[in-house]
Amino acid sequence: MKRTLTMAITVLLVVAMLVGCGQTGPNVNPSNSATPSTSTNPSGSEKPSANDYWGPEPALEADPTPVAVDELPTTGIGTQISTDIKANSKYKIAIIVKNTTNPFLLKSIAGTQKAAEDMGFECISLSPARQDSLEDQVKIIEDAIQQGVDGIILHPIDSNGIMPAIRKAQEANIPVACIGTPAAQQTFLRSGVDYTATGVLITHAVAEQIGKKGKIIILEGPPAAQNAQERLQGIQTALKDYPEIEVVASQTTNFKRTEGMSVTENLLQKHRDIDAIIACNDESALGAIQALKAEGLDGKVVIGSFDGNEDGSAAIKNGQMHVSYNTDPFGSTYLSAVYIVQYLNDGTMPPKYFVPFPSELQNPLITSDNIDDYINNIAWWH
Amino acid sequence: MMKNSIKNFKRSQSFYSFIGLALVFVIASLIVKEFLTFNNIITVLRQGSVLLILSTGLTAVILTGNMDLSVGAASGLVGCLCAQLLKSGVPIPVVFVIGLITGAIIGIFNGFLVGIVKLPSFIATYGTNWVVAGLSIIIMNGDIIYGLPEGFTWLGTGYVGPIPFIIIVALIMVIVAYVMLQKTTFGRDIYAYGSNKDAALYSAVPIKKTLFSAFIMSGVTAAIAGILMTARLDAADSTMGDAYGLQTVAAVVVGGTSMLGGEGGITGTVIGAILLTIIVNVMNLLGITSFAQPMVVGIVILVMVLFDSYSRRRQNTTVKKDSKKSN
Amino acid sequence: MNETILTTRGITKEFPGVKALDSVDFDLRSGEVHILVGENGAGKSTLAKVILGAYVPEEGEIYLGNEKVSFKTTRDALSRGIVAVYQEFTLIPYLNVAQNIFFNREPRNKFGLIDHKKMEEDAKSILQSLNCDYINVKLPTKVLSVAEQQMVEIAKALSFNPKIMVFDEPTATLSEREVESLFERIRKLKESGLGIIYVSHRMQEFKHIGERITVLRDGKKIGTVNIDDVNDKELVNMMVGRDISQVYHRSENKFSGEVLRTERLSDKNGKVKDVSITLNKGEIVGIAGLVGAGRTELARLIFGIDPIGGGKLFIKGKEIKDSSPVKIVKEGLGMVCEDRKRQGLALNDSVLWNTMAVSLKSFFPKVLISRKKIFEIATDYVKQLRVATPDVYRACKYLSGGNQQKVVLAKWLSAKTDIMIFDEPTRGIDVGAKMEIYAMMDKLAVEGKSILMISSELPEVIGMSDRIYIMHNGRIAGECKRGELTADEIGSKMLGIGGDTCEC
Amino acid sequence: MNAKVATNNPIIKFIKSIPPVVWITLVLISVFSMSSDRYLQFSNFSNMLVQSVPLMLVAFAQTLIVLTQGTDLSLGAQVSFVTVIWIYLTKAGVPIYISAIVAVLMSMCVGAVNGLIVSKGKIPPFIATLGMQNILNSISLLLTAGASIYIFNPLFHNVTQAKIVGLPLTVWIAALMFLITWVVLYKTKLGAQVFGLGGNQEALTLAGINLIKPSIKIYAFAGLLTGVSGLITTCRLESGQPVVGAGWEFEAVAATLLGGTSLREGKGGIGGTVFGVLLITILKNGLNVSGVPSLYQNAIIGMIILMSIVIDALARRAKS
Repeated sequence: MKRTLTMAITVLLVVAMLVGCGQTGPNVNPSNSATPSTSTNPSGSEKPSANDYWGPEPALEADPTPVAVDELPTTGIGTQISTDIKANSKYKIAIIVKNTTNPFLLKSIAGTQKAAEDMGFECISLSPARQDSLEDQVKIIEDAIQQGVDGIILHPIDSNGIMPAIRKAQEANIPVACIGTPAAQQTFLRSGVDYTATGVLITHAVAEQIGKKGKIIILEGPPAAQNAQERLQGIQTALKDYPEIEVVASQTTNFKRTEGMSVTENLLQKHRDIDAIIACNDESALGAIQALKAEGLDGKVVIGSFDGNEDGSAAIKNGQMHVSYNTDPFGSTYLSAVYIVQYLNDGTMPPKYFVPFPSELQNPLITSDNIDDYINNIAWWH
Repeated sequence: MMKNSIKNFKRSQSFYSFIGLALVFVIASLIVKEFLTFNNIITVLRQGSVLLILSTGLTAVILTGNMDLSVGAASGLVGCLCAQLLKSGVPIPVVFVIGLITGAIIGIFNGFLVGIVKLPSFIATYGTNWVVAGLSIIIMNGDIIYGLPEGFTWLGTGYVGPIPFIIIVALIMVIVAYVMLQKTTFGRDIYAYGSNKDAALYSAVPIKKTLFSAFIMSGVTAAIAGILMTARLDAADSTMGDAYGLQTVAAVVVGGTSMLGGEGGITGTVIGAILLTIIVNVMNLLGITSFAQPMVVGIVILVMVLFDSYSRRRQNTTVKKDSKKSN
Repeated sequence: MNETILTTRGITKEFPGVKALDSVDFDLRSGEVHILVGENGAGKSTLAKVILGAYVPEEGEIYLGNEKVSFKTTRDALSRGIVAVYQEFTLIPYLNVAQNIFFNREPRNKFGLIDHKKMEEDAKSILQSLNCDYINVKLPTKVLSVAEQQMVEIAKALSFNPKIMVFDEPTATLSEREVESLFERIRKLKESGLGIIYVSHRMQEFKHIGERITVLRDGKKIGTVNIDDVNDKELVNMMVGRDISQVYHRSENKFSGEVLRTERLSDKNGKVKDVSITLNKGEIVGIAGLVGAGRTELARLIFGIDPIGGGKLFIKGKEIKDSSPVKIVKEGLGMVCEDRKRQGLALNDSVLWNTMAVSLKSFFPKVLISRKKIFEIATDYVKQLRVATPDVYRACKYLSGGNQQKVVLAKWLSAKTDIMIFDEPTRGIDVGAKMEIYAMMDKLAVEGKSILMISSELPEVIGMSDRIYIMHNGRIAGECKRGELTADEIGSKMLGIGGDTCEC
Repeated sequence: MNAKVATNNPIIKFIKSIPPVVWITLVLISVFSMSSDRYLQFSNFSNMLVQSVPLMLVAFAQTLIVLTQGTDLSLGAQVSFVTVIWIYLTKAGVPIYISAIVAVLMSMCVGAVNGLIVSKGKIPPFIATLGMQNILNSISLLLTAGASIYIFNPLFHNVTQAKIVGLPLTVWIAALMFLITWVVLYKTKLGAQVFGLGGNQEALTLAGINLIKPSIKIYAFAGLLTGVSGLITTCRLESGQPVVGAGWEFEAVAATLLGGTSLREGKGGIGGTVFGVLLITILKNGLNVSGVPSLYQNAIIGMIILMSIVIDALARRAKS
């Protein structure tokens, strides 16, 4: 009897909640004003603390005026990146990624390792044993702090969820550089891409190609993966500029080729007359190309995607894909490592909180126009 | 005889799964006009092929009353291994053989843990799953391999007439598995093992051999699925099999094969695998948000299994009633 | 004393299509053991269940003393002091004895939590009243012997302070000595004024314990008789409804040639020690012994379930090494095992497949099987053995014990093995089916097959065997030919007492 | 009683009674302590304890279910669900403490539904909870639109940072939940029913005990444990994470089994589960701290856990 009552009450609460869900909004972020101010540097050392950059305001917007290429402490992009800076002592810097099943993340590790070789520090690479598990990533950061690392380069799984761990690192005075997905609050450095911005850029490129009108399909990334959600947001934002483009379907493919293929196959049954597909990464785009090939539609549909990985580049070269986006994980971590070493050497802070990776300062879009140059000189996957 | 087999089919659990499938089929063709086109049906079958192949092997294991959670990871590992071998220039037939042997080894390993060490199969194969998934990551070095030889990818993308080759492979696998489980003494050993292991032992069923065979069958079908998956994608990545693990279990159980063993069979599994594939296909066609898709799949699993359990109980009571009558 | 405490009048219980009980009158006095017998399906269990509140009868009344009652559930019956001691133990393996006795009625302390101390003390005192204080109430029941578990089961029933106890086949899994101690306890309970309803198949038990017997057949009460006024033959007539001149019929038969021989055979656990036996063609050899004497272990050893620890095993003159059931069956040896439900049959599977379980490979050596042929073969055996089933597709769990045993026999007959081990072939089945099985054994022997029969029912061993080995404590304690020794002599050898010091 | 088996030396007896999981854990600790001089510090152990808390609670829940001969595949999804519900309701204006309670209650309801489906519908728990896992995943994703949801509240930080007698609050919460689970398991009727469901279901039916009620209660209690785990996870991550618990259910099964609870016959308890969870945590932490390349970690963890389970099984068999 008592249980029935409890259940009934809970059901009521659920209903109330669902009703309430229609009216959320007034207090979306009641927090900002209440953020504790921990930005002072209690140690009082002469070099500025990494903590100084952790302000109360989330600094997620990209700086409108980027750092000029010649201001960077590095030269070149992709695997050709290099620097003159050397580490003063054998620092221990950890590169922490999301999983070890993605070439992108492996190249992030490789970039750090190259930097370690060039500059002379010790690099350790860590990744959640359970792929893409936030909880595990938090544990890894905690473990890295225990281990006494001097700096952390991080590809966060989630902006908000990673904050407590980042704060712990900052309390231990360890600079944290975030690649790709930024942390919810400002850290020592952010590099890599602004995913939302890349979504916008690719969408414009695709829209131009199909003459600003037509039917498109969006292949989303994994639900609950923040970078995927940001790309999707970027795509949706940009599409608002094209009223004549109709999104006929938007489905998840979990960043996987298999699912990119099967979802596209399914959608093609209904929508054979599509003009373009925007996929949230190259893998799903390649799955879509497989599906189009099977239907004899390859080359007839404009495909836009992200990453510029090896197979994606090949697809652009042979005309199956229109455009992709060079995300250069190698250069991004390399650059981050350089800034961290600089800071550890003499307390030099990066010129800005957000320093995009070098390739974005050049042309990040990969199309048939620059594909050969990209493959031969720039690509991060060599 | 014909009448008898219809009666048998009605009596079997797959009858209810079949009704479920028919229902979903009718509803799907009513609400989605593109559903009932030749192209879409072929698409559904093509997509269901890998799941179908995986489920045939798993059916054997579940019929013995055991569980194999490693099929997804095993297919992933074999796919990755084959891709690496092909990349390093090993001829295609050799790659096949190595792939199938790898699948068999995983099956033997599972059989060893369950049959000799006597771990519960649920946890043993979960452990295997973990290790095998880890091995794929090591083999791939985290990379993704593309651009496999055309002779190889044809397996996944080629056509025989209007029918994709992969469907033909799946069909052959289903027939082979059906014959093995329903028409051979080996199949009866599997059923006997699952119905009552001790009775099987006392009936001179080679029980260790049977258990090992079931796991090997599951390993080998996982290998075939892995090879076809890689061929179809023209690529291999270390996580490609992961999603299949629990999905395969769901397909088999939705098809009416009892998790306690000894009841069910390939017919049901085919129905289960196709049913799950159709549901995803229809949801894609309807444009249902991906967030809601697991819920629909979950509800379908629950409803099918509840229905199955209910009908089983009802059948029990009716049989009890007539056996009282006959006394 | 001895007033009537329970009366039923005109109990009728119908299941769709069948009258399980047809207007049955029954009464129980305090301080008596009232035995309920009948063939399977006669309705004795149904009657017990009606009294226990598990079934609600369509017609009829139940009186407790003079008060009319109606039970809707077992709880209603329980609250009026009627408890059951089931044949299948209702103990929970990893709860200790005390927890099992007071399961779901645990005494609570002032915090509302289980008071383990009080519970253990209460359990102890109940066990003490049963003279079972050697059972440690803190041990999980899993580690107790079957007999000890049975006592815990009785203690559990007693903890309800019952007026009436119903025992449903309580001796099925007990050895003779354990049965004796159980009877001692039942007598004690009886003396304390409880009324006891005792459902059983075993005729020789009744005399030791019961006062009156009620015989049911086809749902009808045939009669209630005082135990001293009736002999076995009359009782069998009442139960079966036809005249059976001889229960144990053996035809004249000649034996020739040794088919099975063991030389100082031992297992690895010390349960079977240096057993040397022989079995000839056409012979029925009985192995008598108490439960736990190593008889079943010997059978398992010969059949290849357990590895041989020492000694040699010859089948048809050929030494068998690294034996396994598969190998042994190939040599032509089959085994009807002790625990029909666990080891003999796949209960969920059909009669068809159970019948074919062993022989499938010999009928279809080329791997592929034909359903049509299988159907014919199985139907043939089902008819031959008169298994009562509407069709061969029926799952075995729906058959009665006797019919299940016939399916087990069909399984081995179809395998055409010429040496058979029968381990407790008639346990838990009714008289009619028993006699059919005895007749089948006799027929097999006449056909030149050899049978090794293990049984704890001495009349059966003596009645059916051409030769008897007596096992005690893992060893062969004696051997005799048909008619050489009396039941009492064999019985004392089974207990490990030499023939010369026989206490008759 | 067991005079034959008992050795005279109580120390040897004690050592023999220690389950293998403890030995394996000690071996792991000594191996890892060689690889890094920072390993044996108190702060690292405190760190590991804190890290183990969320999985620990899920593993307690899983142990209860396993004791009834089931496995609950929805536990991980329940954790995610609770983190999402708590933040979601708080965001919608419900006071944070109330929304926390509601979140836990809802997770208990989910458990109760599981129990109902399993007992009343007579479906194998594995497949019933697989269905539930899918459903919960969807709800969490739909409520968060696929991303994490976030509010700022000092409560989270305070919970994770608070210390009582040198140990973090969350560890004390885990200890308290252990105590509650222990009391439920060994000191209440429900606990006896757990062993009953796992040991001899037919006995319960024959004794006239309805299987549905205890199943519902047990699964709901598991829901309570995962609920608390969800709350602690939320505090640790300061956000609602729709997929954070994915896969925990399996790790919890592994921990349960390592702790000596049998998947077959209702034998075992939660004491061993603590060590099972610690083993997994120590393994993961140790591989990280000793800098084993992450590429190999997955396979190594799987291998060591599988080996531990095999050793445990063999040791148990040798004993009996």
